[in-house]
Amino acid sequence: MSDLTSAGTAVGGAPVGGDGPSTEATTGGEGRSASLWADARRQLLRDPIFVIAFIYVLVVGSMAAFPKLWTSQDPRSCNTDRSRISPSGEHPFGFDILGCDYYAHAIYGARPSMVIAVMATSGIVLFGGTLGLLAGYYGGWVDTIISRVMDIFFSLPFLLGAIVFLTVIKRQNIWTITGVLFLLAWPTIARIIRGSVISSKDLDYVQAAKAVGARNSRLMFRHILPNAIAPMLVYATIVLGSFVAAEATLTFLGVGLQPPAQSWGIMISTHQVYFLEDPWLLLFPCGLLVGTVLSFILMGDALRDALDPKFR
Amino acid sequence: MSTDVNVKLEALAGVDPNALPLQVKDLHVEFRTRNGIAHAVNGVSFDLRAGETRAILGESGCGKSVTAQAIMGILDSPPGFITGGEILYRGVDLLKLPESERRKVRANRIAMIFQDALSALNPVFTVGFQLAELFRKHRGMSRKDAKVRAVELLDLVKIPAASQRVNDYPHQFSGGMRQRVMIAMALALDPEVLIADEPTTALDVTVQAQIMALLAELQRERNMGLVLITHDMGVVADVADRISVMYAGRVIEEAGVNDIYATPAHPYTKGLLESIPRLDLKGHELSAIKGLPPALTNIPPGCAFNPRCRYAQDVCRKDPAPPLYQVSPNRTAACHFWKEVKGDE
Amino acid sequence: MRGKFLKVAVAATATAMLATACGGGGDDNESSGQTGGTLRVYASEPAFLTPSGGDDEPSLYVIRQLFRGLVKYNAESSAVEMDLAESVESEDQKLWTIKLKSGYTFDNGEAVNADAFIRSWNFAAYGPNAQNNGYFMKRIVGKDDVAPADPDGEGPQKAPEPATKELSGLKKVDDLTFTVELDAPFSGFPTTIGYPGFFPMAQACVDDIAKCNETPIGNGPYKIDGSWQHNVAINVVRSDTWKGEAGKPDRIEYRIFADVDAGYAAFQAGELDVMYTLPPARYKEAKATYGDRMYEQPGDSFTYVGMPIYNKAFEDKRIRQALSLSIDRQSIIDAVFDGRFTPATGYVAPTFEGAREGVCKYCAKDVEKAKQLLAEAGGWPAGEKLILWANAGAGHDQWLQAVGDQIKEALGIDYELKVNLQFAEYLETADQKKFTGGFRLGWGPDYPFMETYLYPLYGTGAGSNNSGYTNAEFDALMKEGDSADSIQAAIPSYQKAEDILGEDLPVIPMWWSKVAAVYGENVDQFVWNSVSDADYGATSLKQN
Amino acid sequence: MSDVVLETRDLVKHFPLTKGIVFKKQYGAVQAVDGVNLQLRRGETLGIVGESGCGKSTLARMLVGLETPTSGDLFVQGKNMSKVSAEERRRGRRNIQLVMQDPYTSLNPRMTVGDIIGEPFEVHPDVVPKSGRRGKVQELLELVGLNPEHINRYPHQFSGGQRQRIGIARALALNPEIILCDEPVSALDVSIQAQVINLLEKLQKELGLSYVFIAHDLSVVRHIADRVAVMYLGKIIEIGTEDDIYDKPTHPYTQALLSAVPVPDPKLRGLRDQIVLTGDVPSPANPPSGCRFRTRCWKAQDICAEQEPLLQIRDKSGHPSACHFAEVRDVVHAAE
Amino acid sequence: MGRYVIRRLLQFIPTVLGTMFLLHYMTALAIQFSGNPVRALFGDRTPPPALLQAITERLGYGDPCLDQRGNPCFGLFADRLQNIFFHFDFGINLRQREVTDLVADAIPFTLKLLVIAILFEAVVGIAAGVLAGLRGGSFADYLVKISTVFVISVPIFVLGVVVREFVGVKFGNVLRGQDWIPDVISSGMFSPVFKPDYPMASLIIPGMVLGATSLAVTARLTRTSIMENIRADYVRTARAKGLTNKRVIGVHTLRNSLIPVITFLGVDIGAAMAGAVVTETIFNVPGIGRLVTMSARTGESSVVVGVVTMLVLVVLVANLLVDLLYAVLDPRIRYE
Repeated sequence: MSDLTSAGTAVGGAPVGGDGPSTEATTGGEGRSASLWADARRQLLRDPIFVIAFIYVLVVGSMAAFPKLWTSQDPRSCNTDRSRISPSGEHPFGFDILGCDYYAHAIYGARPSMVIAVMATSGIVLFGGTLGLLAGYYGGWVDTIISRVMDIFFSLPFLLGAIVFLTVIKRQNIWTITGVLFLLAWPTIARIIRGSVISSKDLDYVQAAKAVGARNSRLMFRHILPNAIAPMLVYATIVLGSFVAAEATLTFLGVGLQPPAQSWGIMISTHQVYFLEDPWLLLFPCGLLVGTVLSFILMGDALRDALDPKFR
Repeated sequence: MSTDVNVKLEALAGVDPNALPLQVKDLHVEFRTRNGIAHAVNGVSFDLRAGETRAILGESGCGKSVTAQAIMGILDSPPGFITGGEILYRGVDLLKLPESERRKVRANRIAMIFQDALSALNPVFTVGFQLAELFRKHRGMSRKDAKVRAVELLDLVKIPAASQRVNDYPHQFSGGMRQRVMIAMALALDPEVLIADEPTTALDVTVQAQIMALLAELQRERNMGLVLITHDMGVVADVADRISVMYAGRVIEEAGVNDIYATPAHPYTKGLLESIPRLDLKGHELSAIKGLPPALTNIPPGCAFNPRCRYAQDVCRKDPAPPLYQVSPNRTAACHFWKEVKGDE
Repeated sequence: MRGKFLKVAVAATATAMLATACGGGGDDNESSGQTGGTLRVYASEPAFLTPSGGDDEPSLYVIRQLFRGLVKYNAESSAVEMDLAESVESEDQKLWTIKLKSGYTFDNGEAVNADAFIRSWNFAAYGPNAQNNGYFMKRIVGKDDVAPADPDGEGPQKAPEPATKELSGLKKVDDLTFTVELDAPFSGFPTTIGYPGFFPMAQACVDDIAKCNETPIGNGPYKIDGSWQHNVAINVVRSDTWKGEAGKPDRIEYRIFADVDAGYAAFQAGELDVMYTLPPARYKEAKATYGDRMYEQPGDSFTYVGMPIYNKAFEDKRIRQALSLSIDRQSIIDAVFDGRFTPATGYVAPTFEGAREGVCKYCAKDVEKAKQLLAEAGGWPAGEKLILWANAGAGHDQWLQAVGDQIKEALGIDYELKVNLQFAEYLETADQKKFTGGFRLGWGPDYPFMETYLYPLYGTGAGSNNSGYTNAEFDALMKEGDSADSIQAAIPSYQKAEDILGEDLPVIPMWWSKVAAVYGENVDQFVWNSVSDADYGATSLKQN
Repeated sequence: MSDVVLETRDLVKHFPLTKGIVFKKQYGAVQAVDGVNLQLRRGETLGIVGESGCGKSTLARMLVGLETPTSGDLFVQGKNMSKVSAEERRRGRRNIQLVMQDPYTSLNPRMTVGDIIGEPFEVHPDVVPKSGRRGKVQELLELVGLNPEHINRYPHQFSGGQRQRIGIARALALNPEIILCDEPVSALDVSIQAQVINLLEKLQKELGLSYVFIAHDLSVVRHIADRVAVMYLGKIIEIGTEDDIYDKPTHPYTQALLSAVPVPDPKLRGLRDQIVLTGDVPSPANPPSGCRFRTRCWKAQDICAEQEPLLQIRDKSGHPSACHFAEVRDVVHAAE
Repeated sequence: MGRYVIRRLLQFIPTVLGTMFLLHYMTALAIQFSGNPVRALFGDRTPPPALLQAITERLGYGDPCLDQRGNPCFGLFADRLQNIFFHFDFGINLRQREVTDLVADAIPFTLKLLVIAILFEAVVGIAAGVLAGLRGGSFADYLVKISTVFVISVPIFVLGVVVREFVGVKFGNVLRGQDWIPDVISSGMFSPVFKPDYPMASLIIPGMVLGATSLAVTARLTRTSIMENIRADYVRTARAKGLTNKRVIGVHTLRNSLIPVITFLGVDIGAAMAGAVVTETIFNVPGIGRLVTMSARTGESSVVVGVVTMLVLVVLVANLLVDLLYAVLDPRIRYE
């Protein structure tokens, strides 16, 4: 099918240039140079779904980083006399059962959810990525050992493993939850990276660099990793979303964050029982949570489409 | 087998047994992609007689495979769309047939061989299954009978121990054997026209020779029309009767095989012939064609070849593209200066 | 069960059966409801179905229908009434003589005689048997010989082999008479023996306790149908061997739920006839929907905020009084619990004989007085935070947070919650007296007798005295009550002791539970025993 | 200083085949390259031809150091690469550079052309000082006929032929004496192929390079090579000058191979001496005894199975050929 | 193939032992750092030390190493392994029931739930994915894409509670008010919680909730897979063979596209078991998930370790079967 695919290439590829020394190249009218990343960025910025999702994530991120930007209320100023008052103009989300301003609670609740997700994701990306790279690149007994350790953590179903660890740790705070999410999720990243390293370490351009005399570190970090990183990036984006949801689920199961900490998970699991009487108590935090997870997944999807050469 | 043919002929309304097995008239295909419309085929015409071998020669991206897919009706659509022209099988315009009728033409009357047999064969079914499927679905045979026919076919294409190999999966065959399986599959229903899309490009020369010999033998036996799509000037010289040379979606020269090689009438054809190294001639200077073929989204006005052409004049750079000039009774070339090209040795 | 990990509830039997102890069936008694039908009730997974093992609420609900004991409690007044016992008497409140009624048998035909009780109590007390209700045998002479303590007392190590298998304080007199010797006088003894831990067990049951746990051999009005379907259901049917007044329904099905919300959903879908408890957040809704079919009554389980008197900051009682005065209990109850509790103003459940209103003078919100007392005590150390402790994962954090908020508003003392300890560790912290601030704990009565709320919690060195409170006057008054001639005679001494607590505030009383049960349209008469909660055997279904 | 810049002696590469679950046992080997002796002289082009699976790519990988030989020696400018220090080996390797087959996969898509061509300088920092690198890269671009201003572009912005030029520029960066071209034009269209071949020839003239030119396209090899070696199942079965091999082939396999190549001249149709081989190439894990070609050879006798024919000059051959019955037969030119 | 099975089985050993040790160490640490779980049994009242000791001893928490913080308790681990592998004894819970009995009681419910969930996600997920994949860019495609993403992002416990209240209670009560609807539907299938009277029907809705998330993933995976395969050469071949569209899609495309989907479904068994933790709690299904949740809450480490060990075995076996299934489905995978 050489003809069709190369027709596609000719369509997609910009260059129409001279092949001889004399010919001046003209790349379809665009003089600027563009890497794959730049291409991907351009494509992403043209994708309305990605842009909306990205803006949403930025908004949530700013809530987590600078809650004071969003509310001047103190979420800890509570009075049981105001318990479960419906939303009003001044208090757009109303009050929760302890009579705390629910909007402020929601804003301040973004931080633990986001911090857990971001820390755990960076952890698995760094740790899992490194192990995956080592296992994939060196193979042999390095691979065997890392793979077996991966198997061990893999064989624990995620939620079950999290419950076991968190109940036995018995300290439920941001750090332990991050730790547990990290512990159970790193093998996935490691496996993804390992797979793409294995498939890219025999690529021609890696061999070419090797033939020039490049050392292992150079091959790994300059040639293999940058090309193996795309699937990991996509997965990491989606995983950010699922960690936000996981925090809430663990809280529901009673092994997540504990009040008086503030998080969306706590808001949802504390108030889900009131959802028939005062549905807004569930709807606001749930809406924020679902929006965040949704945004991350959609961003991941868009990223995959942008980075996958198949879709170019 | 002859009874099969008769059965088939009755099944399709409007068939004129005396008309040519295949005629393509002014075919246009375009691909509508994110980056614009790619004009893959821009008015291709040719015809094919029974028993004749028609070579379609061109470099990658010139639209030759798209033409083949359009004839078979297996273009990926979207993004590919046939925007004009006719494809006549014995006088019946296939493009006007409903899909259910069109389907009966495929494999039965016009069959196709693909370049990469490994990816063209379904990896999860045995070759026997894939062969027998044709008999079961088109001829209504039982599984058992179909299997018997599958073995016969494998024998026909000279695969050793056919009765055992029929149960093997495609990846268990070598490249040459796989291509034989493809041929067997194409010939299963005894078609009148066979389209071979780069059938030997992926193969080694010795295997290529085997396959081409086999194809030629089978074509002779059955008096089949063969459309051979290739970029290999050597193969063409060996087997073709008539040649259509394509460039940027157009046929730019059409002639009998001897005429083309002896006196090419289009500068592109000429350039191609001069740029290939030859086994039988030592160390002559290769004269390369400068530049690159155009992108199909952005075909230059006038003659598509003009930026690379040493004969090009102003007239070549303006629309319309040069028509196919009648060079001799059986020969056309789409160059304003065909006389100069032909005479220039 | 989320709010309360365990509840050691008071022993109980069906009050409705009191009147005709020897009568047969309920057909002669129109007013007490109709007989027949299948009653489907909400339940949680019990721990054990043997009298010696089951000490949690779900177990007791089942055991009370399968077994019967020496005494039972009046549904209205909580008064002790004889059940299988003919009499329970003592001269000195130390040596008790128990006479049994004759003619009662277990389901397997064994007689319910003095041996059946002695056997059961010995079995529970014997250390290696590891029976939870061994705890209740602690007053009987000889309990240290059957369950000797670890000599070094340091953590879980191999306990020494007991010298004997039998309590020396239990003596059989004749087939239907035996004596119990306590290691100290205790006038409330007769109230304790209605608890299922004191119920009898058949020999066959003791011989194969594991089997008996799955298929209990009871002596009560119901017997098990099939065996215990763990986590799914326990079905009991009317027993033919029971000589007392028969239960109303022909059959009781305990549907086991892990989650009270799921149970409530099932009730709403008409799959349950009785639900003895409600999800806290659904109380209002349930009241609106099932108003006429909702049963409400003051309960007896006590929630308090303990004060670590062993900590310098809490030594001064005026500090404790000031803290207590800053709390508006009703407001918290309304906000967090939908009004499901009764604010506590004393230390003894309001339903108990001898309980009085307003024993605690510092249990109503009075910010001015609180500020004044705090000032008199020298104020709260500047910059220090008040620490409030609760165990994790049990939903206590919410109300404790409200308590903190109110103290902060009233006295300007900022607070910090420590709610990350799991229950086991939390209790160990309590045992080791390592709390650094107010700590939430609860208490349920062991028997319907005032003493159960007093000595165990505030007596010097008593097992559950987590505050480290010690007051000689209080101890003396308790002793006086213990050796009083009768239950009634003991009350004035106990009341005086309670008054001392009301002034000293070793713990800040928060509230008393309030019973809220719902029942279905087909329930004719729903019976609640003031001591031991829902009585399914006495609950009748509408018959057409 | 010897005229021979590259030499192999009995170069062998076997890929072990193992079985066993916990403890691996070797039960055989894929004899990818089995005793190859070659010499490359200064300024010459040595063509290596053979069909897929014959071991020519493995040989190429050994020559540039991507594979370690199982046994045998490799001399680069007289130095035995397996006997020198690692540092010297690295230095020696610089003298052999590689041009790969597929211009679409052999360039890192995430690096600019400048980075790709300049990478050898970073790996061997002593070749060009840091400041001069950019200029040197631009020089190289110009040398291979690309616009030096395109130094910041990415590979996908170039066509196949241009990319192959980039690959050639990278190979030239370290000023090697030897360039190993592994099927450098087989992925290109005919009209582009000629451009690249012309470039290679030009560079050889200008820089005095020696080429090892591996290809399956015999016409291309004839065009460019001075001497040609024919490989079959891991062995060289015939070697000689271009004229020797093409006009006077003596090994039956060479003859069959040459006869299978179609000649772009319809006038010769049916006139050429065509030998169509039957069957497939045997597995290199289990090659036939004696002569490896005997299973497909029309001349095979008993001796072919018993005795391996050595690569040597025989009576009727005139140049080294590994056939007991070596005999000249012109298959390329049409019989008159 | 047989060898592959053996190798995979051998790989099991370190994985299973590693997982078990991990769990063992976690629980040992839990006891070492957070106290004796038996103490919690007695709640607010302090038990006599003798009784506490007796029960502690009985439950196997008496080992002295459980007092030393950080001690991995290898001795205890060895005992545990011995009990598990030689006596099939996973220990007892705080209520002195055998863990094996607990699991035996619970597993039938979980299995039923899993079967329903997997069937649901397979049938509906694949159908939706095929629909979307065949008509990329159509309304159906967008509907599937958006609804699946939405389902994935709603926490399962919110979904479960909402379904229980609105479908089980509210809608169910409407159905139960209609006499003509058979009981098995109105009070069986639409029961808000699991019902022993209708052990299968009342698991349908919980099973669907459990399968919902994976259903979305299945649909997305199928969609991508179909979209990739529909452009494959062999699909084009199938069309060139004049087969009906139904056969081209149903046989030639689907078979290939479903390989990754089936793999996912197999691996998903483990995830679904974990998901059952939430679903079983909400719908009061007396299965494994609820057992683990309850045991974890009461700190019954022996139960948690026992049950999770068994689950891990199940997951590993499922993974092995998936790998083997893969080999069966895709003949290209030849293990050896």
